Amino acid sequence: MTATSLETEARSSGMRRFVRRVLFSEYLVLWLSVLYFLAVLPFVPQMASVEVLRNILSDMLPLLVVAIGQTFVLIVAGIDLSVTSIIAMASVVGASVMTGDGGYLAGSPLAVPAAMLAMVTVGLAIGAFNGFCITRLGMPPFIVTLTTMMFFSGAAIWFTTFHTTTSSIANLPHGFVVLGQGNIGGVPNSLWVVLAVGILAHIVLARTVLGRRLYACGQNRRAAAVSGVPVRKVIAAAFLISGACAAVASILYTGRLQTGTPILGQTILLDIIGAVVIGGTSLFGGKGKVVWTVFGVLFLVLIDTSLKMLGLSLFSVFAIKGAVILLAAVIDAVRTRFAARI
Amino acid sequence: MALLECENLRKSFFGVEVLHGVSFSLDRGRVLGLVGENGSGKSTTMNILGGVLPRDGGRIRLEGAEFDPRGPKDALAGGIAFIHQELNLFENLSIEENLFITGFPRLGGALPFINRGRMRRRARELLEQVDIRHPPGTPVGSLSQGERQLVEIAKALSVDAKVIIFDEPTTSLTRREADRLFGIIERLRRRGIAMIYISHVLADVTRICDDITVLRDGAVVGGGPAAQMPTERMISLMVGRTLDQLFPERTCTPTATPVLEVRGVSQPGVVHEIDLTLHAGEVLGIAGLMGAGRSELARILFGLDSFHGGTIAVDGTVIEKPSPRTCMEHGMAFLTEDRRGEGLMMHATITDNIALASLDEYASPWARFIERTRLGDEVGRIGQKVRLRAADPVAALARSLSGGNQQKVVLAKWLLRNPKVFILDEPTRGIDVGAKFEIYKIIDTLVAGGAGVLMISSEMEELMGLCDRILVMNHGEIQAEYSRGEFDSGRILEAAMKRKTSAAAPGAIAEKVA
Amino acid sequence: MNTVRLRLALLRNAPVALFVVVLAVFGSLSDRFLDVQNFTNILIQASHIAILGIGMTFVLLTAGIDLSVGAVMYLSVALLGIYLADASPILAVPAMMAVGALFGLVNAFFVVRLRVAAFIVTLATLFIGRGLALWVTETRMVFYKDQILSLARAEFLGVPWAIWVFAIVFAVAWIVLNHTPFGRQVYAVGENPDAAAKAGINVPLVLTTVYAVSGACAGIAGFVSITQVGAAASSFAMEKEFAAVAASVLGGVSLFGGRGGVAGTVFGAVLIQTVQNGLVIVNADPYIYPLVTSSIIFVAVFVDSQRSRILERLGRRRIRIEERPV
Amino acid sequence: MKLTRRQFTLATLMAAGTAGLPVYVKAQGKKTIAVLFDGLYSPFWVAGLDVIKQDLTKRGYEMVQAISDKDDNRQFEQVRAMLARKVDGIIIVQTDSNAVIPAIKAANDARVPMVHFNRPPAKTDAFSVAVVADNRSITNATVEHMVKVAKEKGGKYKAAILIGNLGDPNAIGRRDGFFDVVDKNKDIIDVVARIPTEWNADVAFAGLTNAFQANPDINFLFTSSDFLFPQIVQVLKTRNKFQPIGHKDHIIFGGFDGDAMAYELLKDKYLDADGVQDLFKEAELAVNAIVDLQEGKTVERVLLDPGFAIHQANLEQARDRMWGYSIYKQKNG
Repeated sequence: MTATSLETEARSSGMRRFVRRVLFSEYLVLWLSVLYFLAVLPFVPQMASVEVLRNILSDMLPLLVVAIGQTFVLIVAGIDLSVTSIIAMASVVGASVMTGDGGYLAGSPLAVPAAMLAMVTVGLAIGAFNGFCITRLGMPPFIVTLTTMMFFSGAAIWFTTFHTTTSSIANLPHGFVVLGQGNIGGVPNSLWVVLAVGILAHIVLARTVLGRRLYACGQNRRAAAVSGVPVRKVIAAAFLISGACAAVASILYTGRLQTGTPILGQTILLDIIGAVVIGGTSLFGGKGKVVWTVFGVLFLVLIDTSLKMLGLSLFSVFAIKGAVILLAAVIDAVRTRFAARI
Repeated sequence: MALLECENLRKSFFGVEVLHGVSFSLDRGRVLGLVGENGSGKSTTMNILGGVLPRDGGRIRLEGAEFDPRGPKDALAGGIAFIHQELNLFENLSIEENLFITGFPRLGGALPFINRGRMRRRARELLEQVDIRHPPGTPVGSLSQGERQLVEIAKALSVDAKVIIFDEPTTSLTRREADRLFGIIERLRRRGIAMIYISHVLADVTRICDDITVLRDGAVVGGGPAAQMPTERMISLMVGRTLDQLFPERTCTPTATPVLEVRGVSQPGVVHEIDLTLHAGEVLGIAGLMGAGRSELARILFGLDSFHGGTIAVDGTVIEKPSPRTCMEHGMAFLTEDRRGEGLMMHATITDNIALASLDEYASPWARFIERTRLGDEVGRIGQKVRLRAADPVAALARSLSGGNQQKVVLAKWLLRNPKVFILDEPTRGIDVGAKFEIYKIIDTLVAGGAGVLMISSEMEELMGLCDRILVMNHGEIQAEYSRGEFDSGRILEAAMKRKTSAAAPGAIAEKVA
Repeated sequence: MNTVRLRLALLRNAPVALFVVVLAVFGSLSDRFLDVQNFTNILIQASHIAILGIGMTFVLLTAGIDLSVGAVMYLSVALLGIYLADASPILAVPAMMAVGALFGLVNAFFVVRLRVAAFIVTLATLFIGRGLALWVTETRMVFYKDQILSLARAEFLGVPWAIWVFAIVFAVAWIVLNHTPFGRQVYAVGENPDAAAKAGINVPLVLTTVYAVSGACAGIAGFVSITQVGAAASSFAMEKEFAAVAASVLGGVSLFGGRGGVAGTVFGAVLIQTVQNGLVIVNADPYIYPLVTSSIIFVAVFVDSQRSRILERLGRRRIRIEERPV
Repeated sequence: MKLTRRQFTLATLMAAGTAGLPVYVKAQGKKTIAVLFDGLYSPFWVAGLDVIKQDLTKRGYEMVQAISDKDDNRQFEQVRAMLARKVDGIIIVQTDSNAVIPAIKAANDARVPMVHFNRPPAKTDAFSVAVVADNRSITNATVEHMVKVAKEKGGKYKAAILIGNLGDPNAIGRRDGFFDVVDKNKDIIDVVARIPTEWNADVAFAGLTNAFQANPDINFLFTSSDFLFPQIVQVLKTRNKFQPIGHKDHIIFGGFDGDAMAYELLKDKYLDADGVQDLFKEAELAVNAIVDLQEGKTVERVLLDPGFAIHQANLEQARDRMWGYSIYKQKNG
């Protein structure tokens, strides 16, 4: 071996070390997001403006809440397809409680808290039903939540017809709207909510008994049962959490649109699951983190925002979104293979 | 000329040589026993022979010709069949489909359709050779472990294998099934098939092998005809020193205080009127054939399966609604026979595995936070206590550990709870000699500390070497009881096999149902 | 024991029983429902989902998933309408199958060679496929010529053309899965890919093939669908991937691989379509369609899960035979 | 460092991915108008987007577009993205009339004019201009003509309606417009089939087939969108019911939109009446409004496209106002 080749070797090994560190860090998706951001910046310089960054943040929030719920379910090797219908159902139920146009509690000072309570109850109830069917009746999560999705998507539309002649329930009380737009200490209320949910979810997963049990159920359900983990309760809890998170997302969505609409969120199912999985959570259970989901959602929202800003035709929007997701996944797969070799 | 000759085989992983030139040869109609501790290079050698791993050096000659398998299929085509410890069978397919999965007989010889008639006929022939009486269309999922092993052998026969490698074939077999396997091996030997037999059960190796080769640290350290290789010699070669004993000296004697009292436990079709008492400081063995109801009884006692009549009491308190949780709360612990399926989270760290059963004890009162420092300290302490050996005793993944260390992790998981009653179902299955000894020592420490151990094992020597008392189960009932002084393998076996079983085989039931 | 057996016997035939109940309910509500012509309608209407589901079954059997099938349907149909408008069906169908298979091979490249999770790959190619189709059609509705449209009314031996295609695809898939070495290897790979590789099965080849099959089936499904609906708008075959997976899972195919078969998938697709059909026939309120359909799917899966639970309990090892039957 | 095949593959993919990003260079000095549509599911919307684009280009504007795919939240995000991009005006087809209001307010705050194309927003104090086609009244006129034809022919009628996506306000408007009229004529018209299509061609096809199975004597048919014509024709042909006016098996047939196929069917005397939204007029009104607002002129808040029902009696006179006719003319020389 000659001296020069030794030198190149040394330099390339330094390079390699760096590449390796980036590739194997659990922040890979974050790095990819940054890379993507820099890549599109020449095309849409406005991406770097405060306004757009603020938009990206606020667009992330509701999606992030549902995605966090989904993370819990994926960790126990389940899947929750019903989240979109929970968003829709909670939206119209909440609106029907508080709308000024003949809501159940129209005009009452209790309307807003009662409506929000009703929304969370919808989420919990549907989540509980999913959990019950899966743990007590032994039905597969995919099909249970598929049927609840179909059922409540339809039910939300039907429910709306009892409250309005239009396709959505408007005239939500001022108090609710302000809640969505207001801020505490310069930080928007919705951000506070999502921060709270996110930190809570992170703590539950990383620090509490429930968190350990969720991972255990996803890793090896039988071993968990033998070790005294109340497997059924734990799995049911994951679906409850997912339902509640979807309901919170519904509050945020309904607040920003100031309307209870039965088609809310109907098209974002693949975005939700996609964001979680891109973040690194496994569809086969036992693996997942809240921060990963944050990065996954950031990545997707970043792509979406850039495509919106570019104002491209529909086909390029589809094609680019698909290509970027694929690229991210390929990079992830390649790095796991490198990891296996080193 | 030998049928198979291996010369100077070498293999390295990540630049570390693990096989330093292994040589041996094998003749037609001979059985070569290959023994050595875990990590001695047995599996690597056999994986090279079976085409699973490429070799880095050395040569292999099969029937005098150079043999260089590029993959399992290649090796098989050359006549070397490898029966792995974890069987390569597909539970969702039938026996016959498993036999021919890579070489289905085709209609007209070349059409892309399976010739079902021909497949069935050939499957019947093959199954007859290995004494399986199930119809070839039976799903493999409904066969017992022993029967599956025999299906694997039939599979090897189907390709006219010249050499069959057995890797720990008896770990999940009962004595009777193992005897049946040995009968088949004998038959194959007479047909001129050469076999390599890897096992930790040295008594079996002595019994069925013609020659024995001992490996240690990736090199052959000794070998010769079986007659010249008594067990003591094998062990001293394997471990590199002489072992004075196979079982540790028991350091305590049973007390009169009962810790577990089982009265009249019955479950129709499974167990009948089980009465047993386990005392503090006692190791109580349960012997019996596979299918005698031992594991089923263990699962019932730990609340995993339901039962219809009777009571289970720990320390005099009857467990009201037995479930793993309530049983644990009463101070029970259960080590299952299925380490991978039920004992461990293979992709989780050692710490997570050990902590799993004790999370409640390390949770803060209200928010149920895990007290991670305290838990970490305790896990470390327990890990040392069971002499856990791993690259990283905290963060290594369970699947990266050897069988013995995996079992220690499972034990550590229960030790962390300080239970009073241990139910151990086949605790030394698939574990090498050194690790076995360590597990025996742990068991001794447990009872010395005042706990009671209920131990199920298919290895008679183990029960007799370790237990204070042995119960023999047969047909879901306790057939006999022997105290330490009265141990006699003949009598125990007699009790275990008394009364011909008239129960239907599980396969038969499944058939009726389907 | 006897009662368990009885319940099991009931449950074993439960899918059929459920089907009969559905038929009886709709039949009693409308005398037009139980009519040969109507069953023909149901089969025709179920055909494209069933064909899609048959392809999906291959993928699901290997524990994968193909979310891109709806996009492939649209893409192949778009290419047909734009570039092969005058081609005869004899040429068009193989061409569309080829387009689908090619797309499947792209999926397979990422899943098999680069080991990316099938869910993500096909999610991404779903977007890419729809994007390509929109590009080809310039987002416009594509119309088809009469030689294709008249197939909707064409019959052979008194049986509509679509049903023939359906039957042929089903028969071929059934034979392939049950009576060819490849089919059995698909099951083996789905049950345990590592063991399959050790046994000498060419696992990458099997996986690649199933994605190609799924794509090809999507091509056929696109063709069958277009002969009926006559034109393809930009929403063509939107979210059909869910319908296909639902039909398979309803028919007993496991998402974790190795279990189920195409017969179940066809049953699932036909059951769903029967319900949809019955609702129109009895002129039900449109708002309750999704409610009724989802409830019936739910009941079907519920019954199936109860059956496997009882089977599992019965499968518990018997060690002794009790003197008296309990 | 040797380039392995895998690294090569990876690099190629990366390059392909980057090249996929179309080069976007903003033309300097040109004003930009954002056009945000709800979807491009039927020829009406595709043509609408084209017409607006041509019109804007002709006047020296640049157009950027975004499609919300029936997701009102995504549409809200699109509006905000366009505002952040500092576009000079927004033409929007909102997914939901109530849910669009926050978007209008955001546009107001950013002082970017907003014009609603084809659908009005709900009542609000936020300012925007709406070009409105009244789905309900156009449908009224169309169905009234169909009823007139029916009365002239005499006898009783069994009616079927293909309903759009129940979550879509346009679909609801057209459905209500249909029932306004038929409910007044219950003596001769009995609605035997309400077929939900979810704006989905194969659902429509299956639904109509099944409706004819249940009631082979359906003889009065209305579709909530012309883009379902191909499916309807397929079903009618199978049943031998695709017959011109005057034939004994002719079904009184009406549609909504006014696309090219509608014109062909009218011309060939298969279709009795079609509700036409005046696409060109709507597009022109919208573009005019946005330009005027840009220049600070005052514009009426509601610009009405009265639309009209085209039928056999007024086909010759009215067809020039039918957008589908000009597309038809283009296609057929």
